[in-house]
This record gives sequence, C-alpha cells and structure tokens, in this order.
Amino acid sequence: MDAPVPVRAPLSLHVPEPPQRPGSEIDFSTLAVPPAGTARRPDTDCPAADMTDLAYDLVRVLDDQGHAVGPWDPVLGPDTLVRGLRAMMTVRAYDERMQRAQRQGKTSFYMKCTGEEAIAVAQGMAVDRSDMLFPTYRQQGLLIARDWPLVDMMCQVFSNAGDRLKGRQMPVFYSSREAGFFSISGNLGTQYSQAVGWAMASAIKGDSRIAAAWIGEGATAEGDFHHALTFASVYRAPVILNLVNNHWAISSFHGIAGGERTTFAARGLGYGIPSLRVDGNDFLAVFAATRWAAERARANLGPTLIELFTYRAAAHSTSDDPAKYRPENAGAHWPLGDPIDRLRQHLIALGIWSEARQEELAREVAEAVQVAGKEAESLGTLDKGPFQSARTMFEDVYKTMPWHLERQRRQAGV
Amino acid sequence: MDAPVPVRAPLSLHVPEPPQRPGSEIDFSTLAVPPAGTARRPDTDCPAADMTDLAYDLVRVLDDQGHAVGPWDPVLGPDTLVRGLRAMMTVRAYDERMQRAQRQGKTSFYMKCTGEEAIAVAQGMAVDRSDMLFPTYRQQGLLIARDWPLVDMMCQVFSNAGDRLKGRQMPVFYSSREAGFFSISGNLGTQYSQAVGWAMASAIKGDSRIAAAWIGEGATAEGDFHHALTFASVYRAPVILNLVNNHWAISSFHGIAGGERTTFAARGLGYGIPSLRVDGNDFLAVFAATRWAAERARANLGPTLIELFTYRAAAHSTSDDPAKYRPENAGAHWPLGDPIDRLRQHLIALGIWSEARQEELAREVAEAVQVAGKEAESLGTLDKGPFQSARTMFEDVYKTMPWHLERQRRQAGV
Amino acid sequence: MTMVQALNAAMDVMLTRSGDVVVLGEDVGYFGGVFRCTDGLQRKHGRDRVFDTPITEAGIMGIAVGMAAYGLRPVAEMQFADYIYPACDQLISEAARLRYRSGGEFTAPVTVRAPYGGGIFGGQTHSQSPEAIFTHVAGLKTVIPSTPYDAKGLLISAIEDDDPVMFFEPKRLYNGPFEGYHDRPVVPWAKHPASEVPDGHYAIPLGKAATVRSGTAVTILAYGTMVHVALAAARDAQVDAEILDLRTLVPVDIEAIEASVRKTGRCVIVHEATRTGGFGAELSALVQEHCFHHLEAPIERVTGWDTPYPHAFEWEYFPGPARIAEALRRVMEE
Amino acid sequence: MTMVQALNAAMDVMLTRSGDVVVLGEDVGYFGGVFRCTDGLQRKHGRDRVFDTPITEAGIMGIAVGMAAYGLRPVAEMQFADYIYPACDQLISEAARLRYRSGGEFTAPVTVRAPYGGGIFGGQTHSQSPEAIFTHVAGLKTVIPSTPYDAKGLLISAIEDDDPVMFFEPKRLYNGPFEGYHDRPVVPWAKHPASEVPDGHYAIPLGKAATVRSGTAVTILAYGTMVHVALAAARDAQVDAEILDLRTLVPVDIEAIEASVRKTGRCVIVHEATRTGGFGAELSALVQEHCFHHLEAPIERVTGWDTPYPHAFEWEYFPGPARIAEALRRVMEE
Ligand SMILES: Cc1ncc(C[n+]2csc(CCOP(=O)(O)OP(=O)(O)O)c2C)c(N)n1
Ligand SMILES: Cc1ncc(C[n+]2csc(CCOP(=O)(O)OP(=O)(O)O)c2C)c(N)n1
Ligand SMILES: [Mg+2]
Ligand SMILES: [Mg+2]
Repeated sequence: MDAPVPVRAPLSLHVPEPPQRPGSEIDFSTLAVPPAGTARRPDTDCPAADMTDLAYDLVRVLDDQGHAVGPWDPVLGPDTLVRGLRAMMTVRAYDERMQRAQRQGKTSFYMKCTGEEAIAVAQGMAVDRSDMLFPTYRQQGLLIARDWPLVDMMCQVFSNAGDRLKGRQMPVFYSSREAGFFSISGNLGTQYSQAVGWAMASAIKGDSRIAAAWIGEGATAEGDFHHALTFASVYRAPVILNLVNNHWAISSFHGIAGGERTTFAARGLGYGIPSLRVDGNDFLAVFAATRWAAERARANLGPTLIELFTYRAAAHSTSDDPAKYRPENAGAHWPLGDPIDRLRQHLIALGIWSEARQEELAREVAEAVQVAGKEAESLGTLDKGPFQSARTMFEDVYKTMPWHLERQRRQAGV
Repeated sequence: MDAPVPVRAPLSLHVPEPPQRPGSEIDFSTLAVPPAGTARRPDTDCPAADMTDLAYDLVRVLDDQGHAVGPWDPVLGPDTLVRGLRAMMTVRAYDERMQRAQRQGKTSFYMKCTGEEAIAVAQGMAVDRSDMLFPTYRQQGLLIARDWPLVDMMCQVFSNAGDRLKGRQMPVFYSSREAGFFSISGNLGTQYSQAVGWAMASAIKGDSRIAAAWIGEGATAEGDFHHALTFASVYRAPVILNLVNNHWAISSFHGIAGGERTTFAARGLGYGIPSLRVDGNDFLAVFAATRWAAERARANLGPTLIELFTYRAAAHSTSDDPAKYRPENAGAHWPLGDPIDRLRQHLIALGIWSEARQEELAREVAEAVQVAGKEAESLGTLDKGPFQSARTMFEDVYKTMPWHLERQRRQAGV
Repeated sequence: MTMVQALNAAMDVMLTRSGDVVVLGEDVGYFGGVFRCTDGLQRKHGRDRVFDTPITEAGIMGIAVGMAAYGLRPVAEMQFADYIYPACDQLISEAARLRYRSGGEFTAPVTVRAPYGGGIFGGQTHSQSPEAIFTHVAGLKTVIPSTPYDAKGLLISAIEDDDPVMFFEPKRLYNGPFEGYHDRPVVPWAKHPASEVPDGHYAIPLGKAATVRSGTAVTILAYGTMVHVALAAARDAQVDAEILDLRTLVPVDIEAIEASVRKTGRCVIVHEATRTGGFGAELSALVQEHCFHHLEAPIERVTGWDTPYPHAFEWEYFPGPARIAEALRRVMEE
Repeated sequence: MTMVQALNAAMDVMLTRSGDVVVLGEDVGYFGGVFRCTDGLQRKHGRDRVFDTPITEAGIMGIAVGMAAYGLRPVAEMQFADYIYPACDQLISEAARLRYRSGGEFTAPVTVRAPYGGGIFGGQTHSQSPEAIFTHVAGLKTVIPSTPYDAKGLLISAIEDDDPVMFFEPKRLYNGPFEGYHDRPVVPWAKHPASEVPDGHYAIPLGKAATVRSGTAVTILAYGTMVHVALAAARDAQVDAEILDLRTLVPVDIEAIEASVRKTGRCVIVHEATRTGGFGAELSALVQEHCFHHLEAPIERVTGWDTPYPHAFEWEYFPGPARIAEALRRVMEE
C-alpha cells in the first residue's frame, strides 16, 4: 500500500475433479495404503495433541492373508467373529431383497450400504446395547447387530400396516427407541450435534450411557458437523463421532467435500479432539477403534472422531445411476477389499471356518431374510397396502391434537 | 456386548471456567509466550502439512526492548511505521470520542477496539487498497488505515443526515463500497463465507484482487466459519481468513468457544489450510503475517488462516460491564502489551522517534478527531437529528419499490 | 416484579422442581444473560444445569434437541430473536417433526426463549419479530406474554409442555409496560397490576387468550408489546374496543376470537412484525372464515412496514397508538 | 419441451449471454443435477461457471451472497426446498437485507432455485412447500412457475433481476403437467401448449399473474402445481371459475387479483403448503382488504394439512381436485 499499486497476475479458480470419470479405467494405485498392524495404539487417555499422526495414518488389523496383526487387534472370540460375519451377511442379503422389492414397485425408494457393512455391524457390537446411536441412512447394520427384527425394518420400508412409524417416513428412515437407534432425519447432518446433546445430557444426569453418531464425508460440510465438534470439545461430551468416508456423496467425490488435501479425520484435530483414521472394510480395526473411543468416553475423557475409510460400492440409492459420473463397477476395485470376504478369510485363517460352513451360513441368512420378507409383505406394501389408518396422519404432530388439526382431520373425513 | 452388560461409572459434564472471576487478581502467568523472533517463516508455497507447528507457535517480531527480530520482520520504512502509529492512535482517539458521544446520548451504542488497534491497522496496510475487506464491528481501523474520512464514519454512528446508510444501521455497522469495506452484519459470522464467495468470484473472473475476512474467536462457533474454511479449502480461494482471538465474547471466555485445549489457528489445519498464530499486539508481526498470506493468495496458492492473539481490553460495547464477569482492569495486565506503546517504543529504539514527536502526533490526532467530530455533529446526532428523510425507510428494500411498499409509504405519510 | 424477574422466577421454579430442566445459551451462565433473565440461576443450580454455550444458535438447538431426546427439558435462550435463523433447520426439520417422524417414540420438549421486537434502538438485527416463520411450522407452538404475571405462568407451561415451544419475550416490556409513546417517561412495572407475581409454581394454559379490555365496538387482536399499545390506542381514540391478548399464537384461541368478533362485527389486528405474511394474515384469514357473516367492515391490519427495522426511524416504523387509532376510526366509519 | 429442459435452457441462455452468471449447488456440475436441470451446462460453460459444491446449503448461500456482492449473478440450487432451512440466515439476514443496510451500495442478486412440493412419494423431507417463510421476508422476491414456457421466461427474469429471488420449481411438474389424479396415467408436457418454448432469450416480467381460465363465478388463486389441479377441479365441478396463476408471490399482482374478485365476488385460494400461516393467509387477508364489499361468500383456503408430508398418505395429504371442487361448491352455495 505504501508503493504504487503493483500489477498483479490474474487469479484462477481450482475446482477439484476425481481422477477418473466414466469411460476411463478405475485406478486406485495412487491411494496410500499402509500395511496392516503398523499404526500405533496410544493409551485411551492420550491427549489429542500427542496422537495427531493417527489422523493421517490408517488403523488396519487384518492383513492380506487374513491374519490379525498389530496393537489394534481386539482379540475377539470365535462366537463374536461369527456373529459379526452373520450380521454383515444379513445386512447384505437384506439390502438385496429390499432393493428388489423397490424394483418390483413394493416401495418407493431404497438405499444399500454395500461394501460398508463392517462399519455399522462392528460398531454396533463394540458399544453397549444401552448406548444411544444417531445413525445416517447407511447404518442399517446397527439394527441388525442389535438383533432388531428384520420384519420391523421391512415394515418401515413398505410403510405398511405394521410400520411403527405409521407410514410417515420414506423408506430406510428407521427409528427405534427400544433399539437405542435414533430417528433418522432426511436432513443431512442434524443428528451429529443432537448426539452430542444427548451425550451431554447423559453426563449431566450422571448416567453411564454414551452416544455415538455417524455422518457421511459429504455431509461433514454442513454446519451441524462443526457444531457437534465444537460442543463435544468444549464440554468433553461422552460421544463417539463417526465419519464414514465412502468417497462419494451422490455424484460428487470426496474432493468436493474437502478431502483433496487432507484427511477427514484431521478435521477433529482442529478442535483438540483425538482423531483416528480406520480401514472401514476391516471388521477388527473398526471394532477395536470403536472400543477405544468408547473407553475414552466412559472415562470422562471426552469425544473421539473416527474416520471410517471405505468405498460406496453400490449406487447412492435406487434413484441414482453411478455410471453417469464414475467408471462402472468402481467398488470392485477398492484396494481395501470387501468387509465380508475379509472377515470370512480371517475366520478361515484362524482355522475355525470353512467354505462349507460359509455356504451354510449364507443359506441360513437367505432363509431368514426370506421368511422375514414374506411376513412383512403380508402386512402390506406401498403399492397395495394395507396401511395404518389415514387418521394417524394427524396424530403426533403434537402430543394432544389441537383444534385446528382436529378440524382438518374431520374435513379429511378420517 | 458379548459379555453381560458391565457396570459403568457415572459420567459428568465438564464446563470450562476462566481462571479468574471478579474479586480475584488477574493472573496471566500460565500463558505461554514464546520470545519474539523464534517462530520460523516458511516460504509462501509451503504445503499446509509442513507447517502445522505454526498453528501452535506465536509469530512475534517486536521484543521487549522494541527491537524487530527474527525471520518475520517485514522491514518497513519509517514512513510506513509512523503511518501505522498515527492510524492506531487515531483509532483510539476516535473510539474515545465516540464512546463519549454515546454517553452523552448523541447515539444509542458504541463498540471500542482498545488493545486490538494493531490488527485492523496493520492488516489494512498490508493488503492492496483494491482488495476487498469483510470485517466485524471491531475493525474500524481498516477504514482509518485506508484514510476513509472520519466524518463519514461518525455520521454513520450518529445516524444523521450525512449517513450514507440513511440511518438504517446501528452505530459502527459501517459499509463503504468505495473503501472496499463490506457492509458489517449484525449477525455474527455471515461475512466469513461471503468473503470466500467474493474471492472465488474474483478468481472466476481472472481478476487479481483478493479478499480478507475477520471473525472473533467467539463467533468461530457459527456454521459460517466452517463453511468458509470448507469452501476456501476446496476451491483454493484467494482469501485471508483472520480470526481475532481477544479472549472474550461478551461475558464468555475463549474456553467456551473451544479454546481450552487447543489454539484457534489449529482449526485451519483440519481443512488443510496453512494456519498462523500471531501476536496481535505486535504491529510488525501482524503486518508480516498478512503480507505472507496475501502473497499466497495472489499466487493462487489459496487461503491462509491467521489467528490474531490479543486481548479485549475494554468492555464488549457500551451496553456491557466486564466487571460483572472478569477481574477489573484485566486488559492492563495483558502480557503482550499495548500495540500503540510497542510500536512507539520500536520507533524510539530505531532512533527515528522521540517522546516529543509522540506528543505532537497525539495532539495532531486529537485535533483531527475533534474537527471531524464537530463537523459530523453539525450534520446531526441521534437524539436531536437532523436525519435523512423518513421516506428513505422504504427505499432500497428492493431496487424498485413494489406496489405494497409504495402503498405503505403513502400510509406512513412520508 | 418486572418481566425479567418473572421469567427468572419461572426458570428458577422449574429448575428447582425438576432435575431434568437445564438452561443454556450465550452468556446465560455466570453473567446471567444480556437482559439478566437468568441472573443468579447458575450460582443456585450449578454449572451443569445453567451454562454458557458457544456462539452458534444452530448448535444450541441441535444440542437442545439431543438433550430433549434423552429426556431433559432444555430451556434454550437465543440472545435475540434476530439471531434465530441459523437454528431454523434444527427447529423446523428436527424439533418440530421428531415426534411425528418417530411415530411418537422420540420427542423434543425444548423451550426456546428469545427477546423479540423493537423500541430499544436496536436497528435491524436487535428488533425483529420473526414469529410468523414459526407459526407456519406444524409441530411448534408459539407463545408471547405481555405481562410479568403471564410471563411466569406461560413460561412454566411452556417448559412443562411436551412439545417444542417458541417463547418470544417482548424486550420492550422487560422492565416496564409500554404504550407506544416513546417520548413519554418510562412507567415501571411496579405500578401495573399484572406485576404482582405469586411465588412458586403456577401455570397459565397454552392456547388461551385473555380479554384485557371488554368492549362492543370492535375487536382488537394483539400480543406482546402491542397489547399495551392497543390499550392506549383504544383509550385515546375513545373507541369501545374489546382487546384480546392472544398469548399463544399456535394453537390460537379461536373460540375467544370468534366470540368477540361475532359480538363486535369489526376487527383490527396489530403486530410489530412486517406485514406481508405476518401472523396477522393468518388471523385475518381465520376471522374471515369463522365470522364472515358477522363482519361489518373490512378487517384491518396495523403492522410494522415491509422493511427491515431502521435504527433512526424506529418510531416511524413502530405501529404506534396513532396508527392503531386511525385504523379503529376507519373500521368504525363503515 | 419439459419444464426441466426449459429451466436448463434458461440457464444456458443466461450463461451464454453474461460471463457474470454462474451456477452452483450440490451435484449440479458434472452430473447435471439430481433432476437433470443443469445437464450439460458444465461441459458447455466450463467448470468454473457451473460447479458442484460441498453439501452445505448455508455455505452455498454465503458463497453466493459474496459472489453477488462481487458483481456476479449466481444461480444457486438447493437440491430440495426441504433442505433450505440451514440457509435461512444467509437468505433472511444477508441476501434480503444487503441492499438496504448498505444504503444501496452492495446488492445480492442471487437466484435460489429449489424443487418444491409433493407428489413423488418423497415423504416429509422431499415434498415441502416452504414458500411462506420467504414471502414474509422483506427484500426477497418469490417466483413459482407452472409451465415450461413460464419456467424459462421467469427464470431468465429472476436471474436478470437485481434483487434476490427465490425460485421454487414444482417438481411434480418437471416432466409433465399434473391435475392431481395420481391414479391416472402421466401426461407428457409435449401435449400441452405451454411446452412450446422459444429458443434464446425471452423474459416474463416478475409481479404479473396470468389468467389461465376466464370465468365469472368464482376466482381461484393458485400457483405452481396447483394451477393444473385447480383447472381440473373447475372442469370437474363444472364451475365457471376464473383461475389466476400468480407466478410471482412477492410482489404479488394485486391488480389482477382485485379485478377478478371484484368481478366474481367469490374466492378460493389453493396451495400445497401447510395451511396455518401459509401464503394463502396473506392472499386471503389481501382479498378481504381490497374486495370486502364485493365478497358474497367467505374466502376459502384449500391447502395441505398442518402436518408433515406423510410418505404413505401422500394422496390423502395432497389438496387434490376433489377438495378444491368441494370448496368451489361451498362458495357457490352462499
Ligand atoms: C441438508 C441436506 N442437503 C442435501 C440432501 C440431499 N442428499 C441426500 S444424501 C446426499 C449425499 C450425502 O453424501 P455423504 O454424506 O457422503 O453420505 P453417503 O451417501 O455417502 O453415505 C445428499 C446431497 C439432504 N438429504 N439433506
Ligand atoms: C448470530 C449472532 N448471535 C449472537 C449475537 C450477539 N453477540 C454480538 S457480539 C457477541 C460476542 C462475539 O464475540 P467474538 O466473536 O469473540 O467477538 P469480539 O466481540 O470479541 O470482537 C455476541 C454473542 C450476534 N450478534 N449474532
Ligand atoms: Mg459419502
Ligand atoms: Mg472475542
């Protein structure tokens, strides 16, 4: 300003683009994948400032041979492992059936979590049954890990007479107080600060239950993400903040969400929150990281941010066609593999599993899903009904129906 | 979950409290203040990941003896230094007069920036006159550094007939397109993402002007802060994101804003944005850091976050009484001193200044403020007028007045 | 007692009665709020029951909804109603709909307190009356008191209510009633009968209007600050107006409105908010629907102009007694 | 052409005519928008003119306001109108007030496009009609087209307008007109005269309603999807209704409304949004104020119920032709 105004070069805008678009071969070769077992495991009371490296590293337990290696191995018993495998397979079979039902016109919409099953299942198993979960639409695995009846979930998807949500919500926007599964919102991000509020409430009451929340990497751009991290940091809320980086938000890749030059786990560092980056397709790593975070929370050490590094193998939803914006079949090339395959391989490597038992389990799971599907459909589907009474449309807007809704209900003749 | 539900210890909520409250002696002895000149100065094209230490360090140039030391010394000429001193003294004298005018009932409200003068003045001088500034209510120094007429500023404070804002805005919510000073909003935080949008527009148009924005540490909790950092990071926007940590947000201390366990500069790291923490009471350090960030922006290297570490020495506003929530006279004990004193001491140490010249300058400044004050008051004050025509109340809601406002204007009889 | 003290008393009573009540917001803790409404509550009830929050209205609402889902009854202060907009998503998409979308399993009994309205030279960002944005949202209730007595009883009801309640506090009434004559000396609450506020717990039911003046010539529908201004206008215009203080906007007391307008045949609606799409529009539509055949004159709306609230022209903006009186005269001429 | 194509054409024309026009929003870039409204625009106009944004409606609006203050004319898409709430602060406190508070020196000519309305089994978060929240805000204009022809001409006017414009697009009309009979086959736009859309630039002025059916018995005020439903209702009920498609809600075409109601003496207002505090309330109040002495029957509002939009009961919620016809018969009986 003291000199005459200098001549300045023109500026230009940087707009991130994914490395490949439809038509080119998918190529993940530039993705840095550290070997399993190499990430260190700090004590749960480690200050955030002393573990910033873990926000850039990748916690992995299962190696390419299916062995559990390194300090993060949660050392789970066979029963737990098989339960995890079964739950993941159930999620996948459930997704398949529901997607088919949507294609058949039995409901309006569906969303799969293919490739991400380890996240919800392992995390659901790693916390207490009484802890409160604030999911997005891609954590159906939490309900399944908690043995919530498939029929109940399906009734929600069909909006039928058995739907506890009375046909009000779009498919997959489950809610179950009994399952400790918070009502899923259509508005991205809102559950994240709510989970922190719930956790603060638990702390205020001297309760021992903690909260866990999930958000997609795309939705981290919403303000609620920032508010959640701010409140969680300030009041040391007993909450696990999970961030599922599946690399896509409908058609836009993680670079548009701010993942081009840093990791999403790094977001937590700015708030002084211990942050882990975890292989989301590794059942054991996910389980271990979640347990670690839960321990911290239970010891009044505050929140943990966990980035679950994974890949959305399927379409965003039944309304989406990923071939329009990324190479086809991209998920099959994900270098971190398939979570179900990897856990099965581990069980086999442990010598407690076989292809035969795998097939048997697959049959069992398919059967269970089919039985549930039939039962749910017998309670109705969106195209044919039956539904709950239309009168329910006017209920639960308020605890008690005010005069104007009463009047509208009468006008509607229900 | 595989074992029976364990018995868990009760949780408790952590609520941050400042180290002192009214009644106790103020004590800043635990504040870590690195010596001047010790922080390293990376090249402007240094990747964010290679300079994370600077988000926790403190860039300081002026040492206790008033000498400029270390790599961040901007090596300014005497004219620039004296201009900076004069501008800071003008800000302080202006603040005093306007606060007095408020006490006398000539306006409704006023906000001082005592102790923070170096920030707006040095930053205003370190960017080009054509760069666009998105301030908060505590950067009146920007206008003064840009030699914007004091009379114009005062007319705004008085809402009088000379007020270009037509009496619409509360005092201190200046706006001047000509001065490259964006209309200050009453809603905290909103200007931060707007600045990023402005910078993106400049880049889209191949313009060479950059943007700079300011926010208080308290207001960083607003979503706009997060949105600004997200967009700035994704599109490498040519913007300087300044964050004034003056330790207080009305009555709540920086711990309530999330500053208890980390620095505010660290927020930027999570987005991959190079982030500096700077002694905000050190004119030279502020100038140097701002120039560094401006260079980055001009070279299409993207945004920089600068935490300006300072202390709000005065009340939040004329509506506030800090003695209600912090020890009295806290500002006088701020270990990083007073920005005006420190620059004066530097000029004296350089051998280009004296107490006599200082007194002369003080007289000049006082005189200029007084002359401006009289002129502004002659154009009206809030208690007595005159004002612009009441008819202006209906203008500028839209570019052209629609029928309903035209009708209301007639009803109002103006 | 003043309205500030009455609101403080309401929170104190509820904090004492139930360990589930918490008070949160910007500057509400140690300092006791920029309008002093929460003064002393932190000292008395503890830092984890009454606490300062980061400056993020959206964050405060998200946190409050989560706390309410847990089972608490958060009372969240928005420092000014003008700053409530960042919280719109958590209010409209979340608090208002949680009961519905969860089939009744999760609820959000949050009380959102916010000082609203002009008259303190607050300019456009410390003067707004945004109630109409929330009265349009199914699932929210909206309450606005006009006296200390009502303020305490209504705030207690709001906190006890199982649904989210928007509780707008007329800041111009915090320390005294206000008839709209800004150039007359401020009258303290002490001289007003409704400043007699009983100790302890009492509740004023939501959804019930109060007839603050009986009359036969015309019905005035008002709430908050405008109740006092309407009273002054009726007095000054010497019109035998019946004045209803709605107190609750949603659900509104349609019976009281209908009964009064059927009796008087005329209706003037007043509010400080901007006119277009204000709650006055809904009131006008309701009156017209319920009392069409009884109306002898067009329903008049006297409101803030459709502009932001200007600092220097506050009193040109404010729908004062003169403008109401004019409207009264107009409807009486028909 | 369909409404999607017409909107696309409008943006294409404006991107071509002015280097200041930029299009931004979630998924609008490479992919071309979840409803395909921006299909091909990035390829044609470049990545720094048409681009994807992070998922933050508040961020998008803040960025757009900053761009507009620079001098650009951003067209920002909100993926669904239901997701606009996080942007309320930047819209209401910033975009709407910037011209006013800066004494006219800074302006925010942003166009906010958002698909709104129900009828696609979107449940409560893909079906909302939140227009009334914005029609209450001084400084914003609100526009809702009902045909491809209007959509293109109005969107061009919105982008050229020097004030911020909320542009709500009836998503049920994107690919064909809709009379409200969900059980009848979908009719494509091709068969509708207003699907003839000229190439290049043309503008339909904001603030002007269109008379889509002349009649003498009753005036129907409608916009967006409900224009087609109202036409069907009038036909089915065999009532000689005059139907005004308002097209712009603020500023509303009061002259057209007044002229029609004075002629017919009856008025039915229809919208899909929830009833209480909906824009219908303002319309009712205006009609009553402007045409009181001409009204022969109470003004009726036919609207969405005061509940969230329920997934399975979409058609019980939707104010279809049968409900409008009923209202028509009621007002004709008076
Ligand atoms: C507030 C809001 N904005 C936009 C949308 C539309 N939307 C639904 S899902 C989605 C992408 C989310 O991506 P991400 O967070 O990465 O989650 P993922 O689908 O990958 O699990 C978008 C934009 C929404 N539901 N809510
Ligand atoms: C959205 C919004 N919320 C609340 C306020 C009220 N308010 C005005 S200034 C302030 C404190 C801001 O503190 P900080 O950001 O640290 O800035 P400082 O005053 O210290 O410069 C508050 C809460 C506001 N103006 N806008
Ligand atoms: Mg994703
Ligand atoms: Mg501060």
